[in-house]
Amino acid sequence: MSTTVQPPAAAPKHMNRLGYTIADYKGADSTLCAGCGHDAITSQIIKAFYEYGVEPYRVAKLSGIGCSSKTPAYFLNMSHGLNGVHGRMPSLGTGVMLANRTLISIGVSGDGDTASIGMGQFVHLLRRNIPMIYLIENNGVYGLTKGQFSATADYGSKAKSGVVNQLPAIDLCAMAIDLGCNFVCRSFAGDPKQLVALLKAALGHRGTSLFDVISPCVTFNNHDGSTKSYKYAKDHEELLHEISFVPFFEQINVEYQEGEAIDVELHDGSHIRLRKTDKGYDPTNKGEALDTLRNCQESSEFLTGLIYINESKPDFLTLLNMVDAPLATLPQERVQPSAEDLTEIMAALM
Amino acid sequence: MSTTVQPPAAAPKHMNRLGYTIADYKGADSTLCAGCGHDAITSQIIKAFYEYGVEPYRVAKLSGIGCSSKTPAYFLNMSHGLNGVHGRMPSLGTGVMLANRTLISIGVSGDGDTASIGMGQFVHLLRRNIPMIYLIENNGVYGLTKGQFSATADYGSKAKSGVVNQLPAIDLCAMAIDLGCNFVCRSFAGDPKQLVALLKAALGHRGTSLFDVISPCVTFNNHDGSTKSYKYAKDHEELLHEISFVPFFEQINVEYQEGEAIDVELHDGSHIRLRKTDKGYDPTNKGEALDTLRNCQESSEFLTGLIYINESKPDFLTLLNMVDAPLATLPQERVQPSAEDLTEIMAALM
Amino acid sequence: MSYKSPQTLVVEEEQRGSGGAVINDFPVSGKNLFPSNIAGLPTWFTIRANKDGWIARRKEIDFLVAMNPETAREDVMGLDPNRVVVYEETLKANQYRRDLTFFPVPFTKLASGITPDSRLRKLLANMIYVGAVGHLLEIDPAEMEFALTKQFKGKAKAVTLNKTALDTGRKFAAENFDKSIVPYRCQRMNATKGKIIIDGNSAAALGCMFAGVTVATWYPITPSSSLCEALTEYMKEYRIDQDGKATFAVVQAEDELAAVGMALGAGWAGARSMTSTAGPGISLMQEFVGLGYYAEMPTVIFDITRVGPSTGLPTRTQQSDILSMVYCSHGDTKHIVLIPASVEECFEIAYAAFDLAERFQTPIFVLSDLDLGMNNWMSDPFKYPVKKFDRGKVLSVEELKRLGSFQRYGDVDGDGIPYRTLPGTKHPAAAYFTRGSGHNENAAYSERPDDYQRNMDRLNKKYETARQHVPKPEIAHAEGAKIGFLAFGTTHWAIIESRDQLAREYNLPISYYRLRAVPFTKDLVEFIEKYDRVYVVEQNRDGQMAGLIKLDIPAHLVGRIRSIRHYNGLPIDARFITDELVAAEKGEEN
Amino acid sequence: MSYKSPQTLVVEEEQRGSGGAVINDFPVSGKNLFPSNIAGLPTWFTIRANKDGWIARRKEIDFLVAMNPETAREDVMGLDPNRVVVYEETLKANQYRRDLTFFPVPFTKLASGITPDSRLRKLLANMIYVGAVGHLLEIDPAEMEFALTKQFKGKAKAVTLNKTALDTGRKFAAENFDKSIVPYRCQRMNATKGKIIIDGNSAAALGCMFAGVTVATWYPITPSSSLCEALTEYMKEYRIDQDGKATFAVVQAEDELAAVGMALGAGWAGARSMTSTAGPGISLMQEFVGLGYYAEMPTVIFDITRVGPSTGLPTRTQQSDILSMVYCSHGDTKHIVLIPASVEECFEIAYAAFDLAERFQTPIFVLSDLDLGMNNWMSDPFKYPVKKFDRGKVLSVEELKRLGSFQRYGDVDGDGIPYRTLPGTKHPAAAYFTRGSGHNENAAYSERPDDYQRNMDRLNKKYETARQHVPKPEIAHAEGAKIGFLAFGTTHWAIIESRDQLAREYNLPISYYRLRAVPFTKDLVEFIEKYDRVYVVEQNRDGQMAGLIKLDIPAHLVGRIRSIRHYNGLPIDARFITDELVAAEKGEEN
Ligand SMILES: Cc1ncc(C[n+]2csc(CCOP(=O)(O)OP(=O)(O)O)c2C)c(N)n1
Ligand SMILES: Cc1ncc(C[n+]2csc(CCOP(=O)(O)OP(=O)(O)O)c2C)c(N)n1
Ligand code: SF4
Ligand code: SF4
Ligand SMILES: [Mg+2]
Ligand SMILES: [Mg+2]
Repeated sequence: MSTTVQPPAAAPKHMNRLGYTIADYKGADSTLCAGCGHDAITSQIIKAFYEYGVEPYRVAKLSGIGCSSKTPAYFLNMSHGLNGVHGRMPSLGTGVMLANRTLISIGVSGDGDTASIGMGQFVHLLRRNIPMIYLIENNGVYGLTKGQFSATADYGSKAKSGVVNQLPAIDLCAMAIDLGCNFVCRSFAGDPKQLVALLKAALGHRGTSLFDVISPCVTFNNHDGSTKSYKYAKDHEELLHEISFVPFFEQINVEYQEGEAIDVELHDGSHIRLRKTDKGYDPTNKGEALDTLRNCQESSEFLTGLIYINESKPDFLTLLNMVDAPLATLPQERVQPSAEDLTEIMAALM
Repeated sequence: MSTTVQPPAAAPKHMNRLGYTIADYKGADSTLCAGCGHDAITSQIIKAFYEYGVEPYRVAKLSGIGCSSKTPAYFLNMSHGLNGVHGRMPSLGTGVMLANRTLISIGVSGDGDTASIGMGQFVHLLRRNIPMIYLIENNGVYGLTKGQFSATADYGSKAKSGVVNQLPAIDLCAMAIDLGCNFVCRSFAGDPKQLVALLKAALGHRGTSLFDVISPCVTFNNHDGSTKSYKYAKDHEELLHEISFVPFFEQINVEYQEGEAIDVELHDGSHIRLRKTDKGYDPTNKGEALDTLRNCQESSEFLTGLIYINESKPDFLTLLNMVDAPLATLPQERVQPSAEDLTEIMAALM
Repeated sequence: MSYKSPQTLVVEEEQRGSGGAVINDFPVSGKNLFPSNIAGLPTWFTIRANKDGWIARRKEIDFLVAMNPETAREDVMGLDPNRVVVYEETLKANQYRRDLTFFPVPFTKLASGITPDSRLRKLLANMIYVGAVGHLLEIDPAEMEFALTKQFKGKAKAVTLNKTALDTGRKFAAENFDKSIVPYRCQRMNATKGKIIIDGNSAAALGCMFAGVTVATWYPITPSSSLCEALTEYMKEYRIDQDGKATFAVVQAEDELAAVGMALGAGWAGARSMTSTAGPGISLMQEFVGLGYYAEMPTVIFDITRVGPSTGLPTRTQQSDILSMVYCSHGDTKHIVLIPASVEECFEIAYAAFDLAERFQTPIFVLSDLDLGMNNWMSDPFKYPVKKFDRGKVLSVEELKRLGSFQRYGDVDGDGIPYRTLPGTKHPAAAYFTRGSGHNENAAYSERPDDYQRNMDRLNKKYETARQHVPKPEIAHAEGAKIGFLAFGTTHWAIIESRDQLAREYNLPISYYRLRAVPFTKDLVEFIEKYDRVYVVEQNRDGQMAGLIKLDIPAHLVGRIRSIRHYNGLPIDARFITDELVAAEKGEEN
Repeated sequence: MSYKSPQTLVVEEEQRGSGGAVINDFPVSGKNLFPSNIAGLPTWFTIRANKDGWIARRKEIDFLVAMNPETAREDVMGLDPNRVVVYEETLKANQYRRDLTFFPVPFTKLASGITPDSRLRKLLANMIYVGAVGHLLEIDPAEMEFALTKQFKGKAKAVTLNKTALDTGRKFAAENFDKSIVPYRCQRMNATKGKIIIDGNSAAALGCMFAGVTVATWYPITPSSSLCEALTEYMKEYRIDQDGKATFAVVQAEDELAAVGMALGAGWAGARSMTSTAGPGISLMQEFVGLGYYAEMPTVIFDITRVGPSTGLPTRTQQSDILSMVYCSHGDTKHIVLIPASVEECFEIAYAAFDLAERFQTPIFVLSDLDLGMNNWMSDPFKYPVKKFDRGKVLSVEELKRLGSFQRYGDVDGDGIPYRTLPGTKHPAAAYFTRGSGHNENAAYSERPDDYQRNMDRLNKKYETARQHVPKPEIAHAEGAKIGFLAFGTTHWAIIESRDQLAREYNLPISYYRLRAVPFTKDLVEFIEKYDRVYVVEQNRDGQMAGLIKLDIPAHLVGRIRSIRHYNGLPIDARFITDELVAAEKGEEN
């Protein structure tokens, strides 16, 4: 297999294809604890949006409540941000995308925000396949309220106080696949390269892309006995594949052996290339994806990579058959029926 | 394999082992539409509780809001009933079981009540494994509010008005298994024998037992094009196995060939025996259960039977290490620490 | 409204000494009293018809059609003496009273004569009684046929069958009854010419559509579902572009928290958005509405009130969510509530609500109720709204270029209303960060006491500004009046009739202030100042609106406020008000 | 309370002409002002110490220890003239003002002299300033060592290290500063003998434990989390049976809807149940609380109020959820709210709440706030409650045998309170069906207007009955007073000090009514009748309690109610009240 060679368009080195510098994608200074996984993820978001070349004014940043949910203030200062209430980011995000389908939305949530109070809205966002990068900064605890277990805390994980979690963890990736999500990945705040590649791929996907990113809480859940610590994650990370991303505006010709990698064309024409490890994993196979997740749940493995992808399913906005222009800014003439229409309606009621 | 013979204890024919008649398990007259699947399920609940011989005063009946949620008024008049608010039966039920662990609780919900507004609480009830029979009377629509699609409506299913559902159905059984539920079954209001056997088995299980029962809404979702009609369900039902139930107080000796049936001993000493069909299905295998569900989702099969069972996991009340007596009725002496205790606490604060 | 298997049809008319006068182009109003159950439980349908145009519920029934075995006895026992009862013969309704005029009809038997289909028979029995009643009340047969043909438009077989039933009933009555003993009669009038009939929810849906709503989100709940359902139908017809694409999105959410969340998200992003619900939904929306208030996000929320608290009586009417709306959410919050009384106002106020939401950048409540929303009301046709939309203080790219920057939460104009930008605005200064936590004028996070307090004071000022923009009351000063009524919403219809009763029967002229919004406009105080006592009449137990009024007026006027409350779930009626008022005024004399 | 990296320690003392007098067994109160953030943002800790026992917040700072580069300038600029500043030398705090007394200390440098560990150094710097301050304020070194040893009990290494730091600070101050120019001084008193120090949330947790709570459910939220966390710890210690099993269940729910649902389910099934939350949780609980009211299910709900609306300021204090609690849920609802002002009352009122919940079979709110809940307060030790629990009207099997049957929602005793049975009661007549929809006396489904209204009237009567059972106010009539204060909760501490100020400085005696519950007891009206004006002082923008009072008293008294409101998120202080009152009274004179 091969794709045509084309050198990348010439642009000043410190600028992306739209002429923005990386500084244009930064936000306010973080007030999180030094070393918090969330800050690492923020950096990768900045990098991915810069490298892909996203128009900042087209982005809507969304979040709920929690340390993780604070982070949208720390990236993309030139984008509108909406930091809502605890656990209800999905509905706000849905409304935003209904109002303006031309926006690119990225929502950041926490494991408490999503898997506890937000579970209902999370499920229904996935079911509707709302176009949105939905990124969970998963640390297994409630950071902002000081370290209580969340619903993604692993069975047997030990809290700082020594209390052991006796309930099973909810696997948000498995849940997402089951609910029809077509872009599901798991990553790690300590693996910047993979995360950036996945984020760029998500920018090329249409529909919800779910990111379950292990993001250690250095203050409340980074001790021995925790299964969401940097050390635990590093020791247990198992890559599903090496990921490279080829954006639609760059066409590179890299030959590879049939069967050695999987190349998926994304909705926007970009490609994501997954170089197989010895696992020989195929992320376009739903059954394999779910089985793999279940197996690694049982064996406490921490798999990272693109777990499932399907580029053929329509998103919710497509199903709604809306006009192309944002509903938000349609002029009065296009949204107010005519006087004749009213007369007709009235006549039918007489 | 075999179990010892013992004739059932002699009891008057029209009474169960506790001396109650079937009338003692009935409720008020139903006000549902004639032919509603929910009424059929009500009858099977009455039958199962009668035949198993449940003490009515030990039962707590729970429900949310909907036609389905009205049904606890139609069975077990001698049991306390709590018909709460829409979608929040799980939390009420959890509270009831925390207060009195000696109760036997049965919750009846609808697909709207559980899969839409109730999704969050449903997930967390399952995750906690609260001892409760949780029965969803699944008709794919909101009956009581007149026929809108619910989140279990199948993709492509047609409403009475002709509108076609474009969103995927949530498979509540798959979700339950994923979340750690240890007794998961799917049945059909039109298959009384199977439903009664499963209900009796659930009475012997400790922890949540989930029932996803297809229960046609004759008024709003029984037409051609619906996938939750009597006709569709009858035409597509695929039995996983033939089920028989042997309560702990009856020991029957029926020989069967190794491999021909699966016999599971329940928490209370009862047995459920699953005679294999040509599918050769093993409901104690989680992976097989999930794969089977996924496959039949894809092929639009309607499987019924005991999909997954695991008798070895503790329920939430066990994890809490509570005293055996109901917390609700502990006397003041047992719940109010002594004056010396207060003095000790005060001293530590000086 | 669809007529769901009415088991008992109740026709009533003001009884006059001279013999009543009714129907054919005379004002009627119908109310469906149905249970919170899909089928099988008793349902009543009351029709009020009278030449003076009173359309409030009337407690007393003059002409009863008793079809339902379960309620026939109680329905008959509840009548005043000398009233008329048409009934299914087998119910033996005449065994219960001696002081009524009875007309037994063998409906079932007559129906079996027409069709062998038992399901159809039940429906035809209803048409047979229409025929019989038509004869007894002297309704023009031609008019009835006309109505029937219109109802079953295009279904020739149904028309024939129903016409046979109608004739059967009429014939049976003509042959067996002496209609001259019936003290009521229908007479042709011209009072309904050019009128439409519509339910309040459909009217509100039309208002929303003509207000250019683009995102509507909802979760089914009685009695509000039909608003978004009607909206969907109308939008499919009138809001599809030439290329077949929708200029709207209507989304059935998974619950009310999600519905209002979507509506707020859409409003934040610039859409004219709305949701519709009833009491339980209002309770569930509380947290999000607080975000809307504090972070200043527009949307419109309809509350079609049913009887609370809790699940309450889902198919009965009440005005009891007032405090839940006005004080919606924890902390110091106050909301704008608009209150239509008629289907015409459902249209107009729905329309106005979107302008107000965008102007004030806050959730706007519209308070309707089951009686208004789900029953059919006669009305003049709605007037086409010619005004330009008020999209509020939204800065465009051009304005941003001119200004260079903007303060999201500053009070530039001194009215408490800040400026905003929409996501997608292509200007480097457009973006800002919205949050429900503390913020300063620049929308930056702040916990500073002064920032917090300044912001809260501005929000208060914004609320005060709203007093000048909300729909004004309708005020009627009565000549020689010493006291006044204050009411709102559907209570209006009983009030105007009660005022007539009080004037005629007690020679008691009473002025009237019909409130159409919270916060109150300044003429409220002026009105109260004019009268010795003002009776606030409302449909809830706790006198919720009377309380809000007391808190809003100078202390020396509080003593003038009286409260009349009706809260049994049925629409309030004029006689109730008249009696309560007369009793209260007697009390004042002592 | 844990001292989270205090960046700036602020010590303050009433400045007297004669020179102040403080510490060692003299009354102190500390308040932690922290951001809604885990680490790294500025935090203040204020200590108030004075011989008269005033423990409310005092706005003015007398003795500032400035350690935080980000806030040092603003903190210094905010001081009144002639105050004292101890500061980290490198901050050059003395550059900002000439009218203060400055003591620069090289904390970081001194700390490096003690340890090479940089993380430890930061902590030791804090101990060094304690030493320096101790010297300047003449605190007995022996007492300081005693306190230090107690704090680090058992950790010998920590004791040594900290003692070195303490000594270093003291030595540095002694060698470099002239303490005689400091106008404050600590003197041994005996005012704290036998006192305990505890935060309100821990006190409330103890109240719950001694009230025999069996089911507690919660969802983490500041400032309420520490209540259930303290409860868990205490319960593990004191509520484990001999066989090692728990006589309780504490469950962290998935959100507040679930938390209150579990609590109500448990209450319904007979447990003494509770939940604890803050404003956003109260908003989310609205629907369920309506069920509790209407279906009559007991539970106790703590609201540890923070600053609203919405997420607001999670780590600041306010009393602004009053209306959200009293009118919680749609429809006609009214709830009982209990209001402790001290840690002792947190204990007692928490205890009382369970009796009231079971007696009245309804959700009982307890209104505390961040200031009371999360700060440490000095108190007399709590008294052991000797009363028998009031488990309310629960019918036992024996009683059912005697009665044969019972009416779940009947009003047998004329107090509006019905009888109930618990699931699990072994009697054929025990069972009943609970629902949030319409029901009659027998708990059967009913949509009848008369059933509905009778039930609502009974609920109203029950609420009236509650007036005689809720905690009574604390009333202090001042000799010669023409006006009164009315306050509740933590406002109390500023009120008593303000009364003292007004008496001393303005010769203005003011009576005082400290409210401890809604609904109000009948002595409220008696109090208001006695005074020309009653100033309701509260910590919210909208005067929420003043509003409730106006609605509850006869109209002719409404004119006497005045409102003083403090709502910037900091605890109210006496001087604010005094100034507001004096200004208002001046206004009255004109
Ligand atoms: C309705 C509501 N309940 C509770 C809270 C308190 N709260 C704030 S953040 C949070 C949990 C955050 O956990 P998570 O989402 O995992 O984020 P993290 O801080 O771990 O990144 C909670 C419970 C709230 N803000 N709102
Ligand atoms: C908070 C709230 N929202 C909406 C409703 C209205 N409502 C009553 S039942 C129901 C749906 C019932 O559907 P389902 O649970 O599937 O039960 P079914 O009637 O189909 O048996 C809804 C939306 C309500 N009672 N409460
Ligand atoms: S508390 Fe944990 S999650 Fe929050 S900022 Fe600190 S390290 Fe990150
Ligand atoms: S509407 Fe449907 S679900 Fe409800 S009672 Fe009728 S048939 Fe059953
Ligand atoms: Mg977390
Ligand atoms: Mg359903």
